[in-house]
Amino acid sequence: MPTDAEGLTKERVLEAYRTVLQARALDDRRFVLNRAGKLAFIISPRGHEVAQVGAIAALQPGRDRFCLYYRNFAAALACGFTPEELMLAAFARAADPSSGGRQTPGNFGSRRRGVVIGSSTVGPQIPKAAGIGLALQWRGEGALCYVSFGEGATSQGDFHEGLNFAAIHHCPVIFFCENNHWAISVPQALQVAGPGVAERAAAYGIPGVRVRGDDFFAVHAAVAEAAQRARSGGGPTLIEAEVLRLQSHSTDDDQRAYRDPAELAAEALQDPIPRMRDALITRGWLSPEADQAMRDDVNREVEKATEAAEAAPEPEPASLGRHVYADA
Amino acid sequence: MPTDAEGLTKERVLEAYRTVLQARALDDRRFVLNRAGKLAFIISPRGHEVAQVGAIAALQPGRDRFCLYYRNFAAALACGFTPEELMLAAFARAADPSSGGRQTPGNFGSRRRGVVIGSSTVGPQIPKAAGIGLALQWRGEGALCYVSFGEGATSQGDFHEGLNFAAIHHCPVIFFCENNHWAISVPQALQVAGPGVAERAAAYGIPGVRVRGDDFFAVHAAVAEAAQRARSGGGPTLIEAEVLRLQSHSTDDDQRAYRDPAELAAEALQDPIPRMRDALITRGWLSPEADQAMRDDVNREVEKATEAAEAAPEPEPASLGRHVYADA
Amino acid sequence: MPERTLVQAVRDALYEEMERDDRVCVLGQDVGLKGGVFKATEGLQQRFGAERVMDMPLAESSIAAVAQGLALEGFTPVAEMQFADYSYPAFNQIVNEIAKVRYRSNGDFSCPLVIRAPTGGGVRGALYHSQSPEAFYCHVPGLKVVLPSTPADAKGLLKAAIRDRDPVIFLEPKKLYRAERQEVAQGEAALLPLASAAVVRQGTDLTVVTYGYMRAVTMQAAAKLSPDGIEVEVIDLRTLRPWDVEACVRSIQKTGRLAIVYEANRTGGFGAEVAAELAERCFASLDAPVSRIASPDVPAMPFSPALEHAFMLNPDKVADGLRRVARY
Amino acid sequence: MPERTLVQAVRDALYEEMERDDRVCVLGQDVGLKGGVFKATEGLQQRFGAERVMDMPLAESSIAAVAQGLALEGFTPVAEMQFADYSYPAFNQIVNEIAKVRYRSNGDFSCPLVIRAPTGGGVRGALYHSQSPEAFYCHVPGLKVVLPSTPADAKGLLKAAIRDRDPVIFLEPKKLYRAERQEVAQGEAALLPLASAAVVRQGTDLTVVTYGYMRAVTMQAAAKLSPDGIEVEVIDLRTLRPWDVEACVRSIQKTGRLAIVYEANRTGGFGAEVAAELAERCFASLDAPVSRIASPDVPAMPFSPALEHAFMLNPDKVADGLRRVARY
Ligand SMILES: Cc1ncc(C[n+]2csc(CCOP(=O)(O)OP(=O)(O)O)c2C)c(N)n1
Ligand SMILES: Cc1ncc(C[n+]2csc(CCOP(=O)(O)OP(=O)(O)O)c2C)c(N)n1
Ligand SMILES: [Mg+2]
Ligand SMILES: [Mg+2]
Repeated sequence: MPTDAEGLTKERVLEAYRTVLQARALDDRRFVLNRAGKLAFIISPRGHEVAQVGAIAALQPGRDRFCLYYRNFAAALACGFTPEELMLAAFARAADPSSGGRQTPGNFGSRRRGVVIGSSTVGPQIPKAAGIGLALQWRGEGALCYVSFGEGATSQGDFHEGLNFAAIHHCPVIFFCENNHWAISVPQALQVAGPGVAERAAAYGIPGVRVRGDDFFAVHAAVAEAAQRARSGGGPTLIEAEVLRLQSHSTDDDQRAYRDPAELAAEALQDPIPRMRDALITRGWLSPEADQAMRDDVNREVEKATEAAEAAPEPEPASLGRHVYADA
Repeated sequence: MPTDAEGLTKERVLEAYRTVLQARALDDRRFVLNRAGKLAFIISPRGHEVAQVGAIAALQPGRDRFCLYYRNFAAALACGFTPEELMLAAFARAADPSSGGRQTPGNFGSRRRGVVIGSSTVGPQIPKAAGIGLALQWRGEGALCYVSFGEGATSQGDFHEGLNFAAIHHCPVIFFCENNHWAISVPQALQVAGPGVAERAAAYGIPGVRVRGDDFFAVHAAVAEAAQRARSGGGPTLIEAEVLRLQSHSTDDDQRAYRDPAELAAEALQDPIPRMRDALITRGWLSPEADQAMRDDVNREVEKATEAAEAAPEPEPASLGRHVYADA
Repeated sequence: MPERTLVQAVRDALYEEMERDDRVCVLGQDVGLKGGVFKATEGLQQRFGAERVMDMPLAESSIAAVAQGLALEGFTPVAEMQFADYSYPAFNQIVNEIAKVRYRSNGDFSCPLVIRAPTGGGVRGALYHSQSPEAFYCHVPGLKVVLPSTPADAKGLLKAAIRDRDPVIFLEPKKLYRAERQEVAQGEAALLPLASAAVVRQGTDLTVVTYGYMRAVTMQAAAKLSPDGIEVEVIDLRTLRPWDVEACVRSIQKTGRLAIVYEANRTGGFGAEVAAELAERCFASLDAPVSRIASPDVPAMPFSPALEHAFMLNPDKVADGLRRVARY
Repeated sequence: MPERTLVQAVRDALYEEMERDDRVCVLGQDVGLKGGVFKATEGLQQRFGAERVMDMPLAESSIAAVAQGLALEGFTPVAEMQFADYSYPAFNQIVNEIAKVRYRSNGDFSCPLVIRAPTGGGVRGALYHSQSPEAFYCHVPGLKVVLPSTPADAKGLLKAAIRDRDPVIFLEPKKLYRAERQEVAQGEAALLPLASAAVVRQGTDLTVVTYGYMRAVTMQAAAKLSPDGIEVEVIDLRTLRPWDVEACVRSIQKTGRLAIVYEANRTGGFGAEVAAELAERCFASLDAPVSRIASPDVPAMPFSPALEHAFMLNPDKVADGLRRVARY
């Protein structure tokens, strides 16, 4: 079984980079489809992709558990969802593997991949992940539970209850906060008292780490270290990845109504994807040409995914009442 | 208007000591009445009295607000409740000022005294106190809100939400945790992850103070300092007073079933009341004779209170439906 | 009189009441500069400042608790839950605390406040932005529950709710927020009393009791029945707790038949209370069984348009149900 | 067969199921060495260890969440809420998360677990240890709700609930915990199916549908009516969601009269659902209005014995109500 300590090979990093590009291409496509009136509602991971993929790349989909949140499109891809599957969810098709078109896209779930079905509610996944962590600890196979959320979610009582429980019982859980400093229109200063999210770990006697979310290698290292700790019985870690929300909260929101235009303009220049690309080029792992080829390839993939998803059948109306309870 | 910085006069300390004795005498009497089958259910403040009275003595009943919890019999006396009033509650009499016999004794409320009616639910008073603090801040008269709770209550999401809100808005609130290391049968190690309650303040960027709860002067000083901070716009403080629960959780509980006998025996020798008495005698503020006289006086008072309360009328059955809503 | 949508009418009511009484304040997620996710608080923070219109952390329990604290101090908070589905983290604060303040203090304290929340489906909000939880709150003594269906009713009832001396849960059908414009009175002329139903269609053959978005659906269904010679009388309850039993009884005495149309899950919905009460009260007048026409017992409407349509009541489904009652 | 009280039967069910299946585990406040505040888990930790019988922090939301996490991983947690009144902090976890896991994942995940809680009044528990919140949970698609009234039923149904593939809210009338002893079968012989009502008294003149503690009260009331020639048929629902409509219909077809006796607040109680459904289904059979005999719309029973008595239904009050129905 591979361990995180193995480190990052060029192949794995390029694969991660490809996943980042997939997420962005999917996002671009979704916005086009939204403007064309074909998709109802979009939450964009723009600005979070590198952090999400960096984190998941340090873990073991299939072995570990993942409690994702609605902004985790890049994380979902990293967990093994295909672009077509995510487009099936966007179009609310029957074959959407997460919910068969029942939930808004962004509520990812796939039992075989260890991606635990979430809801749109902010926060409840955090103590739930502690419970999953407890189960994994009992099973004693070294698996862990990764749970992600925004800094807004840290205000919920459930954040506190989840960290407290996981810390008491040394559950193998990685609490991964994607801090984009905004919860819809509420800025961090009105949301998170005190110095920041990472510092809250000390209250529970567990390690707290702050990391730049646009630095793939830094995120990966932080998560890999936390994973090793979790797998070896060292208990949970709280990681705060600082990211930018390069889009409004969702297509129902327009952040220009409440944010400083100068700040928005400055942030637009700090897209983490070019930064990751440049880092790979500097390492000699990627050339501009290979980058372009990869982008073209990803775009074709997303195009095919879109076509396939759009053509896929809707859920049967008669299925409405299924799965409220177990089938008899 | 008196300020806390005025310091403690001998008179005020002796008055506080008398309140401590009242609480103990009332408690003793309640246990006698319980064994006689006259009182249904008792939660005892035994071991917490000095901490409670030390805290309230640093504040200004009538000006400040108090969100107490069910173990705060000594605190309630310090806020101005009379022994007779507490006995009226114990007997569930109509004249119980807190609830007219509707709630279990220990849910203290008195609008004119600023004691905000609580419930038996563990935790919700904490964010409520933050809201009261916000209102007092808006009013700008330098009043503060004091809220107390056990260490068990710190596990509730409401603890986190209350501290986070109060810290964001610098609300004049004193969060006073009476840590007796047990929540019914659950020990601190299974309740509070990390080093302790006081350390959790740092997560919110507010001061956290741990104090010996059997040291009247230390508790008083900690609360006075927090009060000054709150009144002058410096925001909330979290205080953890370490106390002992010298009784089982309630008369429905028997702690011998889950606690180490040696530890129980050791704790029984650490009653904070003799310690306070000795400190006062050392200061020359109290003589053994004066102490005995005060105890006799308090016992007579409690006896009279008991007789009066027992003889007081029960609530009218017809009043059952009143005060669900405002009277028309 | 100006023409207003329902959401504009809500906003006007808040604006007018805040102008009238400076104790009225608004708090919730994104209620400030953004003006709320549905724009119900648009412009209020600009006019009344960031204290009286306060952006709250993402923590519903503390939103309810802070509102409660403000109410206990004599302010009149109007708290917004971003969606009614997200009021559940505040359930303990609402049910155990807010609703019982007056009762448990034997009338010494009261807690007049309003909790507003968008409710119901039909906007592709899927499982977590579509729920109709009114039955939960209607079962709680101490709460009042209002659920208007027109701009004028929303304005008049919200103003009354703000002035009411008890806590009011004010549910706004989000499907109707922009559904129609209506002339809406201003100032005192806009006020409407709580607990008063409106007969919104006169009929002789069948009484329908409904509320919220289902009023419009029922009106369309009634129009479909008219050509068949079935004249439906439609009653919009507007306030669900306390509800206007007498208005319903009068109508049933005339028509001899009753259906209740509601959007919530059928089992245990508020329509059950209406059916049970009126079937008992009107036993001798009823020529047919009291029929409930409600949403299926499926968590909520899925995201897929096909499934959303299958879930939701529409004029055809309602007309079918009414025809069965009329023809019994 | 051994004689058991209801609470012993609960404990036996837990014990047997934990012996049978090592995935079954128990978690809650004070469930460990103390054995629960009502002794429902007595001796379990000693037998099965501190992991499978886990004392939880004082945080109901995390109790539900951790149970959920365990269930998602294939364990079968039986979580205890110390009192049903204290399940509300977990309401979001129960209603938005646990109940909807299967549905929102389109059947990919499920969440079979049991949440046990003592319910109801009559033990001088006052406002916060006496509530009957079953109606809240009965309104939630995805949940099952059980409320037994005898030792044998409690054991058989709890065993079935533990084996059920869906989440079950299991409410235990605390007034009955030690009210009677009954011979209770062991092992598989004890099992009872959910959703099956019991006709516990045969009668010809009037059907009473009831559950929980009110079964015993109704039986006494029925005995009072017998000398007057009124023979009451009493049905104990036992499972409230899904409930056994057919058993009730059969009885009403025989008696032509129906009353529902329930301990919860009348308005919006589960009895409303029973009344509405059966009044519709049995319209042609009913010779009298369907009558609900329930507790008044007062938050809960006060502590004062006088007020508790005024609040609670008793055989006389129920007999009066039944006589009215019989004589209509
Ligand atoms: C319990 C709950 N309350 C409110 C909402 C509405 N809501 C959805 S996302 C969001 C902001 C979340 O911000 P954050 O946690 O920082 O994550 P981000 O969107 O910034 O990634 C809010 C308020 C919700 N989904 N759930
Ligand atoms: C929400 C809630 N859950 C459970 C209980 C039952 N309960 C009452 S007191 C208590 C223990 C509280 O312990 P702690 O907060 O440490 O205060 P202490 O009693 O030790 O002073 C529990 C579990 C309750 N009252 N409210
Ligand atoms: Mg954010
Ligand atoms: Mg304690």
